[in-house]
Order: sequence, then C-alpha cells, then structure tokens
Amino acid sequence: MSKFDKPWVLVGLKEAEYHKVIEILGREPNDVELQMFGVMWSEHCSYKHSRSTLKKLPTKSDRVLQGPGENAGVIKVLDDLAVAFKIESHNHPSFVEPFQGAATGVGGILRDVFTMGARPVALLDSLRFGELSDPKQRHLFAGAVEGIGHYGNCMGIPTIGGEVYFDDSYKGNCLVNAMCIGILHPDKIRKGIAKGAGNLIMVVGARTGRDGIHGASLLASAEFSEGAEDKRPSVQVGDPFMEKLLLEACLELFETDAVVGIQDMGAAGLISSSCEMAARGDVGIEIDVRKVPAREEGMKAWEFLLSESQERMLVCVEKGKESEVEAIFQKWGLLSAVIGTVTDDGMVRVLDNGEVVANVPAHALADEAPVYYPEKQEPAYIAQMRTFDFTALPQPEDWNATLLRLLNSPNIGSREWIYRQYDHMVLLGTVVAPGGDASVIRLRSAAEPEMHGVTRQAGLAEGDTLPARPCPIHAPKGISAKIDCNARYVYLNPKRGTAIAVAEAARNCVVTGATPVAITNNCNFGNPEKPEVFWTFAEAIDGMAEACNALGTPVTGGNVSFYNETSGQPIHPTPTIGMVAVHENLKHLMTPGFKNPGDVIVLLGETKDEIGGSEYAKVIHGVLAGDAPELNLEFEARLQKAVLAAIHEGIVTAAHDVAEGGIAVALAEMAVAAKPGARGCQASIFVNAGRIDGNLFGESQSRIILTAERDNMMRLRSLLISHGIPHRLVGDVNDTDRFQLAALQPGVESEFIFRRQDLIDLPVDELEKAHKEAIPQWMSA
Amino acid sequence: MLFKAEVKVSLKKGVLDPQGSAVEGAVKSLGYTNIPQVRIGKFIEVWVEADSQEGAEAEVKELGKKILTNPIMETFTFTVAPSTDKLVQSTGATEQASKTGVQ
Amino acid sequence: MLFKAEVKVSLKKGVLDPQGSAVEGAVKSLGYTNIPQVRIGKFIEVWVEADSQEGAEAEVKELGKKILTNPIMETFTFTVAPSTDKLVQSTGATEQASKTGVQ
Amino acid sequence: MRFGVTVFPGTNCEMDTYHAIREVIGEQADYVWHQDRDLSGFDAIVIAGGFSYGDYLRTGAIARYSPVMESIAEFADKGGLVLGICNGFQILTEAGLLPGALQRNAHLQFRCGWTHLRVENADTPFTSAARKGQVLKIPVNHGEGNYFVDPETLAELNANNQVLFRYTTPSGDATPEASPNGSVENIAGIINKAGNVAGMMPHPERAVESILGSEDGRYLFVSMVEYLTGRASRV
Ligand SMILES: Nc1ncnc2c1ncn2[C@@H]1O[C@H](COP(=O)(O)OP(=O)(O)O)[C@@H](O)[C@H]1O
Ligand SMILES: [Mg+2]
Repeated sequence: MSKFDKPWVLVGLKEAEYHKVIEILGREPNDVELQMFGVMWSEHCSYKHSRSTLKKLPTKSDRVLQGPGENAGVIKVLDDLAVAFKIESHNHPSFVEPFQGAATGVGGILRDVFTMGARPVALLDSLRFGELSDPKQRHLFAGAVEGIGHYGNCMGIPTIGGEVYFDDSYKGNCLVNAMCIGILHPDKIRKGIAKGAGNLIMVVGARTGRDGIHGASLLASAEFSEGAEDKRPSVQVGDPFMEKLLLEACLELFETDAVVGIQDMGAAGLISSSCEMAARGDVGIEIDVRKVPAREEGMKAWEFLLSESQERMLVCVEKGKESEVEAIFQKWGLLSAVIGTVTDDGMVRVLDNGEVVANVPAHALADEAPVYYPEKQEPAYIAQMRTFDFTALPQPEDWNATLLRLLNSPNIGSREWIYRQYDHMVLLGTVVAPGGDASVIRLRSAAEPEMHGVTRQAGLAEGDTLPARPCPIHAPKGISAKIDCNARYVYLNPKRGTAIAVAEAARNCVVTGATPVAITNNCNFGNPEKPEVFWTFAEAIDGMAEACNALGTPVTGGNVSFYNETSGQPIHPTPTIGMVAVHENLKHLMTPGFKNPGDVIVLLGETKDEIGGSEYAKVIHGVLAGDAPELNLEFEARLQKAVLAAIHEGIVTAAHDVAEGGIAVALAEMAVAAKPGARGCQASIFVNAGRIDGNLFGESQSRIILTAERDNMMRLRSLLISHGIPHRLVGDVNDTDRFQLAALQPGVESEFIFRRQDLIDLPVDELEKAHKEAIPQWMSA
Repeated sequence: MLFKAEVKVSLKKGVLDPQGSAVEGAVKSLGYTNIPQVRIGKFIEVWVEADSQEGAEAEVKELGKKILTNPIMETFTFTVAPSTDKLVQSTGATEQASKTGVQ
Repeated sequence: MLFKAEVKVSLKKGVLDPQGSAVEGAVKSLGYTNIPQVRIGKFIEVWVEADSQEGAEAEVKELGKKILTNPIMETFTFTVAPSTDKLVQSTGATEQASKTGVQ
Repeated sequence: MRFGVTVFPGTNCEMDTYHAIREVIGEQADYVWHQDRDLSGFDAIVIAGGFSYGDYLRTGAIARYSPVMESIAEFADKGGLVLGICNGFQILTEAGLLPGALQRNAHLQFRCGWTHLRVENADTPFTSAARKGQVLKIPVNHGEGNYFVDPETLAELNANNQVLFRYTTPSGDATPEASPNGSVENIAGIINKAGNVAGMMPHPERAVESILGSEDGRYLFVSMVEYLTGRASRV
C-alpha cells in the first residue's frame, strides 16, 4: 500500500483504525482487504459510535424470540404465530433521488423481514422534510411518497400507517424511515448464519452491478457537503417486481430443508453478508467473485464485494441441495449461483477466478471494529430554550380561526394525500385503516394457514370439505402498529422527548384496543463525533430505555443513522419509535370517530398549561422554545392499562389520544372522523391553572379522550377510579354538525364560581375542510 | 451483426396525455410561455442480432406492433443502424423463464 | 415561428433499467432470442415558439436539463425542426386531477 | 363450482381472491400458474390483480403473452366465464378480449381507496345478483385505471349495454369528482359482447366482509355462482 501516503483516507478509515487492521492481520492489508475493512468498519455497518450506548436498552421479555443482532426482531403472538419487524432509514439516498431512495429503502426493509423466514404483511413509513412552502421540499416529499408506494404497492404489501412532520431542520437532510412487519411460525425463524464446513454459499436474485458502491461507508457515514457530487455512487434503482419474485422464491425455499442460513445483501452487499454470516457461525467462508452473476463487464473484485445492487440474498445451503435451490429460483424466473463454500478456518477468503485476493478473519471484519465512547456535552441551546417567557405571547383573539389554522397545518391535518397513494388494503388484513391513530391488521395464520400462512398452499385437495356457507370470518387476533416521534420534544429535551415518543406510540396502539409489546427504533441524529450531538443521542437512549422498561415494551432491534447534517447543521434529533401491539380479540377494535349522539365525552389524564414545543406555539406564534411536556411514566403505564381495560369491557365507543394541537384538535379530529349522525359535540374544558390557550392547545402528555354511552358512564368512571385515573366529563356528542368548545375558569371572585367562556363554534364541515386540505393545498399547486 | 434500433413511441392524436399536460403546466409555471404543447411517449432502444439491416428492420417492426406498443393508443416510428455497443446483462428477473420456454 | 423538438431521454449507463430488463426477458421468451438488450426511456415532443432555430434549440436544451429529465439518472439528446403542426389545447387534465378524489 | 385464480409473476391479489371465493363465498378455488395450459375442470377463471411483470412497459402487456392466456382465450371462446380484476382487466384489454385500454390515472397518482359503483347492467353473469342502478361500495387500487376507448367503440359499448359499472357518488351520480382516475364516462368495468368476459378496475375481493368495510364485492362472485349453478342444472 505504499502507493499512497494515507491509504486509510481512501476508504474512510482513521489512521488509528488502519493500524489496528495491521495489528490484526500482522501485515498491511492489500487493496481489496482495505476496502473490506473500510466498509465493514464504517459507522453504518459497525455501529462503532453507538454500540456501547445501545447496550442500555432493555431487550427481553416473555414474548421476545429474537432480540437485536439479527436482520429483524421476532416476538411471539400465539403458540403458532410470531411477528418479525424492523425499521430502516434511507435518508441520504432519498435526499439525492427521493423516488428511488425511498423505494429502495422499502425494498431493503422488506428483505430484512423475509430473510427471517417471515411473510411481510405490513409496512409503515416515517418521513421528515422541510416546510412545504419550499418547492424543493415538495419535490422530495412527493417523490418519497411515490417511491414508497411504487415499491410496496407492486410487492402487494399494504402500507398501513406512518407519520410525517415538516420542519426546517430537515430541509437539507430529509428522513425516510421504513418499517416492515412479517408473520412466521415461531419454530421456523431463519437466521443470517453460515455453518458446516463444506456447505455451499449461493447468491440468489438479481445480478450484481456497480450500483451504490460506497453507499454505506461514504453516504451513510459522512455529512453532506456541497460539491460532494463526485463521491456519489450511481443511484440505486429499485425493482419491486424482482423482489416480489425473490420473496415468493425465498418463502418457498424455506419450506425445504436446504437452507442453513440466509441474509439479505443490503449495505456493503456481499462482503457484509458473507463476513457476518461467517462470524455468527464461527466459521470461515471462501467465495469466488467471478461466480457472481454480473450485470456489467469488467467489474473488479472489490466492486463485487461492495456493490449494493438491490434484490439479492446470500444463502448458506446444505451441501448437495443446491439443485433444489436452483429449481425453485428457476421456477420464479430468478438466477441462483454457487459462489463458494463454508470453511472451518474462520477466514473470509475472496478469490477472483481462483486467485486469492483477500484473506481476512471473519470476526475481525464483523465484530472487531473499534468501539468508541465519544465525548458528550450538553448543547448550549437547551438551557437557553428553557428561559423562554411564554407569558409574553398574546392569547388568540379569534379562537375559531386558531383552531382552523392548526387543523390546516401539514403537521396536524389529514394524511390522506399520502396514504391514498399506498395500497393499504391488500392481503385483506387491514381492519383499521390509516387515518386514525394506529392501524390494525388481523392475523389469521392459526385458523387459516392457507391465507396468511407463510407460504401459498395449493387449492383444496379432492375430498376436502368446504367450509359451511356463508363463512363470515371473525378473526380473533390482530396486530396494531404505529411509528411516532415528535422531534421537537426531543430537540428541547432529548431524554424526556424520546420517552414521550415511546409513550405516544404505545398510546396510539392502546386507543385501538391493543396491548403494546415491543418496539423497534430508528435513531436519526447528526454527527456523533460532535460532543453536543452525541450527548443528545445518549440522552435519547436513556429516555427510550426508561420508557420501554416502564411500559414493558423491550427493544427488538433498530437502526442508527448518524451524520444527518448539512453544512454543519444537524437535524432535530429524531429517534423514531416503531411500536407493535397485540390485539387479543378483534371484537374490541376501537377507532377515534364519534359514534352515537348522546354519548358522553370523558377526558383522562391531567391538563397543564404546557405550550413548550407545541404545534400551537410554532404555527400561531412562530416559536419553538421551552421544554418538552412533562411525562410521568408510572402514570402513563397506569393510564394505558385503564384504557385497555375499559375498551375490553366493551364500555367505550370511541378513543383517541391527545397529541399535537392539544384537546381542541383531538376533539375536532374525533368530530371529523365521526359516523354520519354523530358529527357534532359540545364540550367545556376546565381550565384550572394557567392560560386558556395553553390548556386548549397545549400538549400535556398521558391524556386520552374516550366516549361512552350515557348508560355506561358510571361503569366507566368507577373503572377509572379504581385504576386511579383522574378524569373529567367534558361534554357530549350530538347530531348538530357543529363543533362547540368552551372554557370553564375559576372566577376571580371565588374559586368555586366558574366562568364559562364560549370560544369555538364551527360547522364540522369547516373543520373537515381545513383538516383535509392541510397537505393538498401545497401539493396540487 | 449487431444493430441498434431506436423506437419512438407516441400517443395517438386525440388520446389524452395527462403526463404531457402536467409537464406543459410545469414548464409554463416556470415562465416559459412560448411552449404551447408537450407530449410524452417512450423511447425504446432495442439491440438486434441480424444478418442484414433489412432483417433487423423487419424484426423491430414486428416487435413494435406486437409488444412495444398498444395500437389502441400508440403509434411508433423507428430507425435501425449497425452498432458496436458493449451490452450489459439484464437484471436477471424472468431470465430463466426464457430458458424454460414461455412461448 | 413554431418549432418542434424531439427529445430522447435515456437512462445513464450503469443505471439499472428494470423495465427494459423485463421487456428483454419477455421478448426473449416470445422467441426473439436475437434481442440481447432493451432499454426504455422517454420520448418527449416539445413545441416551441421562437424567433430562430438557434433560439428554439437553446430553449429546449435548458428545458431538458431543468425539467424534462432527472439529471441524476438520465441523459438526453434532441433535434429541433420548424413545424406546421396544428396544436390541440392542453387537456387541463391536471387541473381536474387534483380535484378528483377517492371517497 | 371451481374457480381458477391466475398467478403471473408479480400478481399479488391471488391470495385475497382465493380467500374471497373459498372462505367467504364457499366455492372451490385453485391457483392457475401462468405457464399452465390446462383449464379443464374450471367453471370460471378470475384473473387476479397485482403487478404482473411489474407493470413494466404497459400494464398487462407482457402477461398477455403467457401460455395461460392462450388457454383463457379458448376458454372464453367456448363461453367460459372470465373476470379480470384490476391488473386482470388490463391484461384482458391488452389481449384484445375486451375493447379499449387502461391509461395512467389522469392525476398521475396511484390511488387506493373506496369508490362507489353504479350497476349499469344487472343482466349479466357477473351482476345478476344486484339491481340495475344499485350503488356498490368497492375499493380501487391502481395507478393506471383510466379507461380509454375510441368514440365509435364507446358508442357501441353503450348501445350494447356493455358498461357494467360507473364510478359515482354514494348516491349514484356519475360526477367527474366521483371518478378516481379520469376514465371516459366514469367507466369502471365492462363486459364483452358475448357477455362472458368482464373486466373491472375496482377490487370486489377486497369488499367481502364487513370487518373490511363492505360486503358489496360478494355480488360479483355470487352472481357468477348463480349463473353457473343455474346453467349446470339446466344441462
Ligand atoms: N407517512 C405516512 N404514511 C402513511 N400513513 C400515515 C403517514 N403519516 C401519517 N399516516 C397515518 O395518518 C394517521 C395520523 O397520523 P399521525 O398524525 O402521525 O397520528 P398521531 O398524531 O395519532 O400520532 C395515522 O393513521 C397514520 O398511520
Ligand atoms: Mg394519535
């Protein structure tokens, strides 16, 4: 390597890291080996900055069958049904080319899940862009949504939910995170492992080209800077059709006993999959890159190793069973090729047409990247933000207009513009569609293996009896899922803000009637080598750990995306939480819309005058300051239990959590989503202390609004009392098509005399219009 | 001998072209008021091994009618010329299907 | 004066073309085994009002870079010639499109 | 009755269609692989939705050349019932078994959501269980469902009562806003002249259980069963 003074620079390593490589090998690495270390020891592949911190997260429970470390986490739902799920980011590629970047992000997370042996049954997406008034942001947003739809729709996997926020901090670095949920049999989890010397290593799926070379090491592990154009690899183009074939072929393959282990080829392609599989099995692997089906001529050995061509898998196959594998892939019109064997010497040996071009211990690549404990320093802005004086802000003069403006904010309004571009119905599982809080899919594997079973079965054999006709399906179980992260809270208070993200994701599932069981997470942060950024990351992980412990939702996996900065400016720290919850009985499905006139509206939890970090402060006053709302995790857990108990007792007619925009917006959303004939309400909010706007629009945590039939009110109240949940009757549902909201304040004369102030009185149609147009008003221009 | 055909597919007159209209609108909104119309079709490059120019042309014409266009909405024109291009492999999907012989 | 430009947009070399690959596979399985490669791009017809051929060319070039193609993945070539085409009015499809919703 | 549900590379609604027929309607169903040629034993064929061959080039353009399509053309020729749903409709038009073509949605976006369909002709094997003028709630899910046909053929379709469904408001008005895609005359589904091959963009198999939001999709399958059993008993 004497060709260059500083060979490590070429592959993105640090000098000390280069010396460590020499120490491990006992010699200087050659070009190919250096490339391999460069990519495997990159932040994206090695988690060298985050690994030590992530250890704090709880990862175990009775339900967790597979925690972090594999391609996806797995939890048990029934004795014969498990759920695999994981989240991935594709931020930088989406900023460069939003359609393809987002599409290939979806492709990647799908492979992570079906490589576990699961059939993907749901996708969710989490998006962040700058404000929509900027045409560039509209372009990114429209492109990312179209790309996600393109991939998921073509694959026939419903995108059942997600979240989106628009904030200037993302204008130079958008976030596109995608989550996938799959189902499998608990005894049939597949792992990314190679075992048994003499077994074969096969590449299946697409041909390998020069796509995305260095995506992991350079793009995902360094900040964006202007003029970085030349570093950019050629854009990866997703081929969902190819992936659909790959999915069906892999699931069919898993029905055989030919597979020892399997791993998708994502970031750092062949090299990362082969060394990780070898390291997990404590074996060696010998592969010849010339045996890999190539798309382009003249590819170099290191290009094969680093290529990020999509829609490929690496499979360790039982010796002698390769023709079984070939036959299945051929049936699906796909290529498969034996490229090497498992060895027992622990080395990853790479040949180029028989000639050894690299020979490196698998563990060195996969597990021995340096671990850093970066410096931490609380950023100065945090203390500064807390000193903001909210009392200086004027209260609204026109409360009607204020509510309409909030409903019309792209951060609050309807997301239909997004999800109507996604197939959210295919597979006939979606029993609560996007548009409410969390979405819900039913699971039917136990009762009806031929439907959502892992593989497609042939039709009825002769002599099979048909089910009685008609055959209504009452699917007993379901899964609820939500992605959530209000990054403003995290920005103001990383620890509490992250705990809120966990709590809110859980709350969104709880209001559908599901019990939260586990999370996956995607930590999107700036450059971890900056002490201020690392501090926020470490705090965020602390907050996540606390909340997960309190709510009994261990972390089964996740993804860390650092270096989300442009020209030195980091994004708001965004630890996106992907929550999965189990519906024990779909009879108790709950949705937020009002159901019957006459139902009473009950507000659970305590309302404080908390404007810090709220959408109200931002949209109406242009202020992002203060502190994140308070959060008492013990109370949160109790609240969620109580609400689940109430829903399961069948005494609740609607449930909705209070989030951005506070009570006023939450109630308005319930009115907009109401059944015909129940589109109206009259409510009075008790303002105990503080400002009226802070009470109405503030975002105090741990609040849920329920409605109940009047006859069930006493039962509901006693249930809430027995759980120790403070609550108030705030009004009732009616059929007037009007939304009326008043404030009740203790009078100045005496605290026992309440003054009623009628603040909001609007036709629900008008609320609906403001809500519906929030995103389209920008996008159809 | 290797030939390369360039097939230009356009929508028939009278068939609405929403994509073209959208681009037209975008172009206008950028201030290009002198662009009265935009229509969007497909540009398909097909490499053909054939004995002669005529042979290649006949083949491309057949392909154009049979699969590259839908005569209900599209028309096409094409040119054929000898080529020295280095070709890349397809991605692999349905590659083997051809071996197993879909007719 | 009215000119008509024909803009041929193709994917850059090295950029995967799943569409082209799929068509290639299909064409092969139809028995056209002598078609080693197919790539699919766009064919855009742009009518331009300009004073001169050069003016029209400059404008089309600018449009091509700015809006007709995605420079990250595509390249384009074009020709410009005087045109006597009678143009139809834009359909207005996009205007209506935004209104059309699914209920 | 035995339904065949086609599976092309890229088909993704076959499991749903299979479920609707077998579990909800209670009839037999089998998957038919795109390379199969043998359709003996089937009383009806449903070409299921999805993205056959990735929808590349044009929707349905590649699938129409599959071996199974030759058999389906023969099956239809002999009077067999063929229903094309979404991509199935697109394949049938490409194959020339139904007139017209499906273009990209006028607004250029993919659309998934509920639509309302007015039954225009209830005197067919696919709609007999419904009433003429009845409005069915059935979802769409497509990027290219914008039905196009030349004016002469359109006039013929109308004259022969070949329009099965139009997109309407919930109360049955065929307004432009009620259409999710800009189809000519709000056409959502048509039938061939012989009356045994139908195509529709909306997905009846997604609307067969109340928990999914509607049961109106059953009308399609029940009509087919009634027609087939009726005929069977006549024979
Ligand atoms: N990017 C997206 N993709 C798909 N669905 C989305 C997206 N963003 C939001 N949604 C859906 O819109 C609804 C409202 O989302 P959100 O405002 O995030 O809810 P909440 O405020 O309850 O967290 C949910 O059903 C959610 O799944
Ligand atoms: Mg919510």
